[in-house]
Amino acid sequence: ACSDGGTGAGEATGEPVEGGTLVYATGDAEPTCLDPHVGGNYPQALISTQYLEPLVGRDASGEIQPWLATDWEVSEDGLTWDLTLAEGITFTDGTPLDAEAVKVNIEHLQDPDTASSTGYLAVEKIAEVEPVDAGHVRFHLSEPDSALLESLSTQWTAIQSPAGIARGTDENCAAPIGTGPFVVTEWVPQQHVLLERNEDYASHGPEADHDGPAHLERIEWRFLPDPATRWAALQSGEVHVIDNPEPEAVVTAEAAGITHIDAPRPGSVNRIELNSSQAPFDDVRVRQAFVLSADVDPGIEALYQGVATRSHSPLSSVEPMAYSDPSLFVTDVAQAERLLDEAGWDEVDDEGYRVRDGERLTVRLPVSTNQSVAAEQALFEQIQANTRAVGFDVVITPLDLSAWYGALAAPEGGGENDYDAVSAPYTKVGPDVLRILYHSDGTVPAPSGYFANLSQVTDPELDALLDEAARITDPDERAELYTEVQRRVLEGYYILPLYDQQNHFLTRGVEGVTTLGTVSTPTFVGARLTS
Amino acid sequence: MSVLRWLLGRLAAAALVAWVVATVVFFALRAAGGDPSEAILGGPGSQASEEAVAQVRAEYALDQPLLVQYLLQLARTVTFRLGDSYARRRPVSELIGDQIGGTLALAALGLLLAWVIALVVATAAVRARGPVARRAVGLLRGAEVVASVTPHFWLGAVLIAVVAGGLGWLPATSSDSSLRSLLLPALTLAVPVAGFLGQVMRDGLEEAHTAPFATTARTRGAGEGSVLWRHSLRHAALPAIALSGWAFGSLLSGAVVVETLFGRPGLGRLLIDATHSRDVPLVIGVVLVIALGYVVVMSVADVLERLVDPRLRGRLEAVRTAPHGEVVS
Amino acid sequence: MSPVLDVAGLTVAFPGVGQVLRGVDLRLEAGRCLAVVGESGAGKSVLARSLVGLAGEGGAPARVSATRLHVAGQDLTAAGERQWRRLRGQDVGFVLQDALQSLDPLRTVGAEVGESLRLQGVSAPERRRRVLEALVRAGLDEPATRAAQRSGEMSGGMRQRALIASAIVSDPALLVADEPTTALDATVASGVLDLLAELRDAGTAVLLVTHDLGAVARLADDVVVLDAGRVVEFGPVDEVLRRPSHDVTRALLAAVPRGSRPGTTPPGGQEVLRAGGLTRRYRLPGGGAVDALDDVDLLVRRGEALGVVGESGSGKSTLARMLVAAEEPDAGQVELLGEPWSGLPERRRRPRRHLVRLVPQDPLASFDPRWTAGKVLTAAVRAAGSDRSPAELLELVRLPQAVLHRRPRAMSGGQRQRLAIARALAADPAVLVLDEPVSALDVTVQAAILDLLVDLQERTGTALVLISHDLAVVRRVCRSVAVMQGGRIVEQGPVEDVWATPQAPVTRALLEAVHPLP
Amino acid sequence: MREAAERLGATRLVRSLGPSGLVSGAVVLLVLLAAVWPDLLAPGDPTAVAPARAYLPPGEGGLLGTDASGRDVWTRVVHGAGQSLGVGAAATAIGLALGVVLGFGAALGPRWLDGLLSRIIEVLFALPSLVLALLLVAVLGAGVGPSVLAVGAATAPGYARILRARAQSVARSPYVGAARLEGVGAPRAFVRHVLPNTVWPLVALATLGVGQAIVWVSALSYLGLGALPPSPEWGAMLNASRLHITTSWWLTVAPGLAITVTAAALTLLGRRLSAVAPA
Ligand SMILES: Nc1ncnc2c1ncn2[C@@H]1O[C@H](COP(=O)(O)OP(=O)(O)OP(=O)(O)O)[C@@H](O)[C@H]1O
Ligand SMILES: Nc1ncnc2c1ncn2[C@@H]1O[C@H](COP(=O)(O)OP(=O)(O)OP(=O)(O)O)[C@@H](O)[C@H]1O
Ligand SMILES: [Mg+2]
Ligand SMILES: [Mg+2]
Repeated sequence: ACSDGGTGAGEATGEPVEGGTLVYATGDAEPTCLDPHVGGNYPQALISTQYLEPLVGRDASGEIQPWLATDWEVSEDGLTWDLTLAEGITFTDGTPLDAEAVKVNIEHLQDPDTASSTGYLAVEKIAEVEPVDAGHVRFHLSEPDSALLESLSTQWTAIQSPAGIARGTDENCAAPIGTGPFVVTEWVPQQHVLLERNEDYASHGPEADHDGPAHLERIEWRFLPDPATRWAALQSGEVHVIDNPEPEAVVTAEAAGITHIDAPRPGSVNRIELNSSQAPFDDVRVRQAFVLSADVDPGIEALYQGVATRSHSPLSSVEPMAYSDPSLFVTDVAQAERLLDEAGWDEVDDEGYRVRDGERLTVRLPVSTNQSVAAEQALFEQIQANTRAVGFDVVITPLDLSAWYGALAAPEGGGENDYDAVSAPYTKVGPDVLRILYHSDGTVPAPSGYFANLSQVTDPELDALLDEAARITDPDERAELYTEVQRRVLEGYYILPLYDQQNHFLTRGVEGVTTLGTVSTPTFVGARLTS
Repeated sequence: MSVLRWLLGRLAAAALVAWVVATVVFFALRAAGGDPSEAILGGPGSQASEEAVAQVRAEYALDQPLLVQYLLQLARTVTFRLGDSYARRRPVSELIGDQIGGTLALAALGLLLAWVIALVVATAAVRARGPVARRAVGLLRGAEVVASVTPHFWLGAVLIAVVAGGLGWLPATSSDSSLRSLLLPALTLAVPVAGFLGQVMRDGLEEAHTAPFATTARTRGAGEGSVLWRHSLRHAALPAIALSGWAFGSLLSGAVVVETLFGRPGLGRLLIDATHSRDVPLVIGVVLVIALGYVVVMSVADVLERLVDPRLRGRLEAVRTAPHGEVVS
Repeated sequence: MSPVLDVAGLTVAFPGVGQVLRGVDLRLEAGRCLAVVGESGAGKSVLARSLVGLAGEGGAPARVSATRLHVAGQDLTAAGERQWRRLRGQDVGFVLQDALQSLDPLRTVGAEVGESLRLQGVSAPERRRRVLEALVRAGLDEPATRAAQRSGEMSGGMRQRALIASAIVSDPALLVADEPTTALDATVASGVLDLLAELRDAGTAVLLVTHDLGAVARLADDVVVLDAGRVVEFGPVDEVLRRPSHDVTRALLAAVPRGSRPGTTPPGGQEVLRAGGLTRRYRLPGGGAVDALDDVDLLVRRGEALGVVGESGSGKSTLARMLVAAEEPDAGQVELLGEPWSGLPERRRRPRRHLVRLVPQDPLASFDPRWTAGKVLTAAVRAAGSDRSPAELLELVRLPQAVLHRRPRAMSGGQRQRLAIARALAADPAVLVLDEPVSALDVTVQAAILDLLVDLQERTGTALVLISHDLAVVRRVCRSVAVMQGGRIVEQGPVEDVWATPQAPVTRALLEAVHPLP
Repeated sequence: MREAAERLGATRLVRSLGPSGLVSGAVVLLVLLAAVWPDLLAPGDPTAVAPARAYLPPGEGGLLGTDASGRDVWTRVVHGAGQSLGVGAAATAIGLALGVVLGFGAALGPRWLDGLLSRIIEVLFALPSLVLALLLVAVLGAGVGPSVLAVGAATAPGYARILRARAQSVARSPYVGAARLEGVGAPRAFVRHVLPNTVWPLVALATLGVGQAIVWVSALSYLGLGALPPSPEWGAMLNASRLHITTSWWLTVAPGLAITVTAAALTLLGRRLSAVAPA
């Protein structure tokens, strides 16, 4: 149904032409800063892919590939990394890409003034950056980090011109300077960002299909929050590419011969995390009962109409180390009932909900209206209806992003820890995301009260496995450890995996659009409008 | 003398509005939870470090007692230095300045369209002769009521799906102030308002058309057209003008929805984003501008009403009764 | 000479209402005035409107037919809208019944008066000249100023004149005036009638619709009496008024207040109300002030009927409000039965409120629209703490018992006035103050109410203060009268003396406005 | 006797409502029936999901088809009536209550109070309802409660203004004057005249207001601030259906019609009632 990096296959398209302006309509929030070092969220990654490039890339098979760094080597103890930088690359302001520039970037990420969040975590273990000579840079780590290259392959650690960074946050946010195929020339808030072609483009990444600058002359990057409007705009030819289409639109598009790119995000899957730190989900039997009665397969099929496929793994299907176990997730209502009885939830009130010690079996499920699309919210409603059959009272509360984080956050950060189940996607390249999501360290809140381990798993054995995996660089051993981690997470019924983090693009009147193998953002290096 | 008093009254109202807005928004958003420093440090869910948070709190005086923060905010509001947006790190006045034009253009065109539609419908209604035409007028009345209760978001979605997506006549999105791109969103805004205005105008027109002065005009030899243009319409316009102040407020409210729907830049969308990110200065700024804009528009409607109706001059306060419920602005 | 108006067999019907005019014949020549009289609802206004093709104005479309319909020399028996429109304004001037609302309040008087000229395509300067001239002819001073004003800035009399100016601006052959004086007080009305007479003498044919027989006697050459859409009598004024041949005509004539109150003057009774040095000043919106009352002394004794007359704005209603303590005077005081009445806190007045009752000018407005007559009376009885029953009160004012369940809105004007009086009587008041109790009623009803008042006083002995602008009305009911002007009492004494030998110029003017019937 | 009189009043009301008023009345009654006794019209469970029966058009999928989760649209619309109507009524009640306090206070209180309350009314007017709603929802979280509160607060100044004018004109009317001259005290005059004569128009206003409020609360659903799932509140249903307009039109027609027809009927009925009301 889909084609990675597909060319306009079905639709009777015209001839590809050089130049022209491509209009991209995004449904993601408009970044408040175009520099992904600041904060660090997916919308920033999406747009910065066009003008900033990371040190390394990753191909479709999950293999790390050279990009701004052509070669790398790690010491025996895993504490020293030597990187060789590509030669003759300059930033679009003319500043050369050298070891000093890399040092400035890492320090920029680590500077509290930058207020970096995602990138800061990625380079947390880099203790010192040592420019060996212009073309070589050495990272000294505080402890071994097997995920370092994966971390460095994301847009959140992309390399910018030191001169650009030196301008200060405000200016750099408005127009970061990188090595990418396009340059930010204008940003009209709430309207668009204009990206002009970088005529001297030379730092081609793994996805580039030709040398030299991009075919397109310009990209108009528009913010169009309403999915129905985005779809209508694509249909009427006002825009060439849209992201975050509704499943409906994808199905209709495929029938109409509009190109569909399905590029699931790396890192974790979309799943419902069950808060194991408090009743009722502090009991594995209750968690299992919930999972066994949720019966999500028919819902996913109906709601997504084949656009999303069911997952049985904590990791995205694009992660080579993903481990699945469908046998754990078969629907078994009778077994669920039995488990609840065993766990002491053996009474039923007049409305049909289970009760224990006079307390109802309530599951509070806050839903972020910004992060969960309509189909997903509908799926939650189905889960609500299905689990009700065995006596769960699922209370779905739609919240705006701030309130949602507020509901999740730990009391220390002013939050309420007010959830029993939640779906919080997490995008990161590589299996190291497991450490963030399931290591007990992940229950320690940041000053804001935010913490990533929302199932609140605190399992010393799991911690040990994760720590070990983070140190070990041997791919096979690493894979083995991560498989074990995933098995424990699945068997503990901490999560109910749903499907990959959906990341779809529809394109019309353009060909050669591909997505990066890292965080699956689209690149327009090889794209051409078709007349 | 009375003009001066009127002006002073308006200014007092504006000052009061400013104070209330600043107070309400400030405390509302602070009560809403979520530390403002989050908004500053890359939005909700940020994992900014301890140092970064401390630094920001000091910089924005967030470490001061709440009352001090409130007074600071009040001082900024009173002096119209609205401060910097937390999330966008740009002066609020600049952000609003960038967006206000688009919203005003949209609301103005919406109001204009509403007036045109209402006028056409109302005049058609009073000029209808014969049973078929009367029946059509009956239907029109129904249509007015239905129009007045049609939710913007739904109307807009239907228009986008049909006119833009299906027929491809007009763009689905609206990014600039060209007529082509403004038409659909403005129409979306205009239809419900036109429903209200149309009802009011038709009532007024029917009343004026049978008033003794209209009969007198006929006894002087005036034709129906002449009676309409020279007499009845002015009378019918009066309540509609009074209502337009309210309508403008409703259009601004509608803009929040319509701008999001059509992907138009503007104050409405700015406000939603700002609220979602708990960007206190920005929310105060936008709400303030909208509220003051409303005061201004009401004043303009007042003046217009007085221009059309000399009877109102000298009277300080005209009793305006918007058709009801609709008073949701 | 061919008549300006020649109508035969004019029939007008409204769907759902039926025939309103049934074969009316009319004839009117240039330089003459034809009056159309009849009771309310007889079809006078419909007749007038039919003459300009606007019979169905303001309601359902009318079905009009006539065997002959000649107006200003044109045959309009089968005329279309276009032909009618040419006639209107140009050949026929029309003064509508609702004079106060017949000028568009949003347009200047100049624009209104000049409208028919504009429709005829008269150039602007020429138009202005003729508008000013018409305003002068209509008896308005400062025509240029008036032309720039709007109707809201003018008094009732001025509006009526402006309306007449708009009707005569293009020198029509026929002027139709529908009740041109009802809204005006006596002296102003008199001036308007003079104006119409002048126009008639200048050669305009005038069709005057009215229920004021005095005006008919003074102005008309011929008179047509309408009853239920039929002409029941037609002839020269003198003849019809002197020797009425039809019952309707006779009833109309009988109703005109004439003569003085029968019976003898009762001996001076106990003092009921005494007002001394009453002064009240109102501030006007544009700055400045008006003395509505200026040092007024008044004495009302038990069993007495005192009339208060004066032109509009002379302070009559203000005086009434002071007497019933609805308002405090700026200076002076009112005493009730020898004890202080004005200047007390309301709390102390309340126990004696039942002694004084006001029958307001507009009775309809004084009833809660949601209350039935029965409820109105029950409440009044309870407030007064009396033991009368509503049925008894209705009896007193000769209202049928069926009225008890009706709301005031569903009653006729006369019935409402009676109800207001009944309500006032609930308390057995020592004094009853009536503010213009009959000015809004048509003559026959008016006569009945006046008779009722005389009768009531005879039976109950309540003191009456009757306020009116019509000396003839006061003479019917009262034995003494006070004449007011500019907030002062300028003349006071027995009615017959004042009637016979008026002293103050206002009194003379008021008397002149009362036109004796032949 | 009294009964007969009352019946007379009822028939008079019916007659004066006219055809449009009667049709609207019938619609409102039907919606009320659905609200009070939904199982009579649609006995099913509005939240029962059946993914296998998703997106069935009317006919195949019951009277009005099925939605994304295979739930029966007719059942949902019927069961949603209670909440939607309740939402409208609650918002209107809040608006009216606030409006009564502000309006009566301004009209009947001392001058300074009138000045103060009038300013408050003006300020409330100046805050567009959605802005108010956004703020409230930010504080209280999403859901029907805050939306209702917001719409209520937003409608209050309108009611207040009308009530103030109305109460003032009644309080200054000749009939209240007449009562006072009869020796009736101020509180009694208020209870007997002012209150009843402002309440009747209130009924008409409220009817109108409920329809409006339903629409406004539904608008909040679009901003994600409306009813909580899986409630079949019409606004939430309409908003969810928006994305399927081109593919599953029936999803949008049912709640769309429910909202507009109910609101229009309430509006028409309100207008007729205010026309019938004694001035
Ligand atoms: N446009 C109309 N549609 C229906 N009925 C009408 C219309 N105009 C007048 N009538 C009816 O025709 C009858 C005569 O009305 P008309 O106004 O001529 O009375 P009138 O003699 O002028 O009374 P008044 O002295 O009260 O002015 C009344 O019963 C009135 O209700
Ligand atoms: N409440 C008021 N405020 C200001 N001016 C007033 C007020 N009441 C009366 N006046 C003025 O006082 C004067 C006397 O008014 P009043 O109503 O007593 O006259 P009237 O003799 O009853 O006239 P009419 O015959 O027209 O009823 C008028 O000039 C009037 O404009
Ligand atoms: Mg008449
Ligand atoms: Mg008076």
